[in-house]
Amino acid sequence: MKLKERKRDGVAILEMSGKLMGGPDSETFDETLKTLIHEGCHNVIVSMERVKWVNSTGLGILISGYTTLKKSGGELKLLKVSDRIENIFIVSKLYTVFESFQDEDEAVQSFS
Amino acid sequence: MKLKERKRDGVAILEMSGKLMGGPDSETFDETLKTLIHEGCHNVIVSMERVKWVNSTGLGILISGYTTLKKSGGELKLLKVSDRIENIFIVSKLYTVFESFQDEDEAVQSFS
Amino acid sequence: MTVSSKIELHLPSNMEYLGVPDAVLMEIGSDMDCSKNDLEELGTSVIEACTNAMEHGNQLDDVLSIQVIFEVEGNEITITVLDKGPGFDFEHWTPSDELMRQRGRGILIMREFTDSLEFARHDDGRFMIRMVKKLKPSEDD
Amino acid sequence: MTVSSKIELHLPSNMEYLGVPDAVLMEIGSDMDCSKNDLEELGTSVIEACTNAMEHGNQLDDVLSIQVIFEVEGNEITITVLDKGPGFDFEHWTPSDELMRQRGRGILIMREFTDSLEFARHDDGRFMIRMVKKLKPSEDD
Ligand SMILES: Nc1ncnc2c1ncn2[C@@H]1O[C@H](COP(=O)(O)OP(=O)(O)O)[C@@H](O)[C@H]1O
Ligand SMILES: Nc1ncnc2c1ncn2[C@@H]1O[C@H](COP(=O)(O)OP(=O)(O)O)[C@@H](O)[C@H]1O
Repeated sequence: MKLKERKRDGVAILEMSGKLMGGPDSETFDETLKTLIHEGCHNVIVSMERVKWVNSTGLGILISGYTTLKKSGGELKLLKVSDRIENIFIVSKLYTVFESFQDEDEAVQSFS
Repeated sequence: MKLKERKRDGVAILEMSGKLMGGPDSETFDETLKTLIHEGCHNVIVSMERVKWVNSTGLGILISGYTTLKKSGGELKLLKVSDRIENIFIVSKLYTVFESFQDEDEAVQSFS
Repeated sequence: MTVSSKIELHLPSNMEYLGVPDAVLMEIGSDMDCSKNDLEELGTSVIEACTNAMEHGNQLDDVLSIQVIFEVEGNEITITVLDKGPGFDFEHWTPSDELMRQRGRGILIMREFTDSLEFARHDDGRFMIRMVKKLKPSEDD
Repeated sequence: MTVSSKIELHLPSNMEYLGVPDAVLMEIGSDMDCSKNDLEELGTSVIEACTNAMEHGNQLDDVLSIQVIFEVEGNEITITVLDKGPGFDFEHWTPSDELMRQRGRGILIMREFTDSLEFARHDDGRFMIRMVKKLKPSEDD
């Protein structure tokens, strides 16, 4: 998994690509969020358009990120989740936790 | 490998998809050309945009088709060959045999 | 028929290679007239099974390999994943129902996404998970 | 390192499955910083080697399997393909130079597309072809 970071209207957009799974991906994601929080940025959109697949360990990484941001007063939302990955959010009932968008403008505006 | 056939200005366009290799693909291709020649259509464009890969046995199929059409007074030309496949035409020197186009209009007009 | 459509894969227990069994399955499926959704559900399931085999079975010791066997019969695919670990008490295993738990979703996902899921110990001592899924034709997508 | 990055594949001698070794290689390459062109050249070469192993080696008898081994070390990939046939006299093999010949291009293509190509007989009697290619970094594309 790789992350590319940019900002829009004070919201961090993390463009994730590759495969989201356990191991090193967890650290990469946690470190990125910690740095953002440290910079005062608590609202994060994870854009998943270029994520090939997620396994259940990868779901855990998103949950942990969600919890971290929630505690700091912010939120983690998802953008452009593929059908394949959405399906996993549905069977694991996590679609009730994560707000998810297909349109970036909408996602950014949802924070204001 | 699969073929989808259509006609434009008396030229048959065969849209090939999948993997072009020996075995049943050879029969599929030969039969299609024979039927076309029987119908009086001797000019054929093989559109390779959706061909994932070709092996050397697959090249043999194209060569045999080229020869068959040549004998009947027509020609076989190629359209939208990918970089991967073009590379194989280059190392096997077959790029000197097959006329190849990236644009369909151009390919069709080249017969008139 | 069964013999001739058996594909076998051996991978080191390194998460880096979790994409390989999925890629093999997608390639097999690309020649079948089957629902993309069904194929992806099975792909997600084989990734879960391999994650568990590498992590819980082989303890991520990448000198130990896992084995993945794909068997195709018509539109039905059977996938077996074998590891060299101790297995677990699958008959008494129950998932947590804490929505925000970080782990413990793999078996649930496999159960949801396959027609049958079975754990066993192979004659040679390896731990084994076997899943079967009949893929719907693509028209049903 | 060598042990931990070895992926092994067993396929029935059925051309239908020629896409599988290519798919495995593309998946391995997707995580490497390497030239797409180089990767595809190696993919084409492994398809040629497997075509020969299935056809000339195992005579397309799909009860006989071929084995494909991928070894990754940095940006260098070694692929070994084994079949159960008699092999051939590779030291004296010379290709036809008839441009319009229908067959006889596989070995030429593999030679062009890899850094080294070697035929041998494995200790267990199987016929073996081994190819090595160092993939350039992607910047060079
Ligand atoms: N191949 C295996 N070998 C040993 N234990 C396993 C194996 N697969 C699953 N388990 C056990 O079952 C539990 C539940 O697995 P799973 O639902 O995939 O969630 P997770 O892997 O996130 O814990 C694991 O925590 C582990 O104890
Ligand atoms: N694995 C193999 N086992 C036996 N013979 C082989 C093998 N690979 C190649 N050959 C021999 O080498 C010849 C040349 O192979 P190749 O260049 O790939 O062209 P083609 O397969 O089209 O004949 C084959 O015709 C065959 O006689």
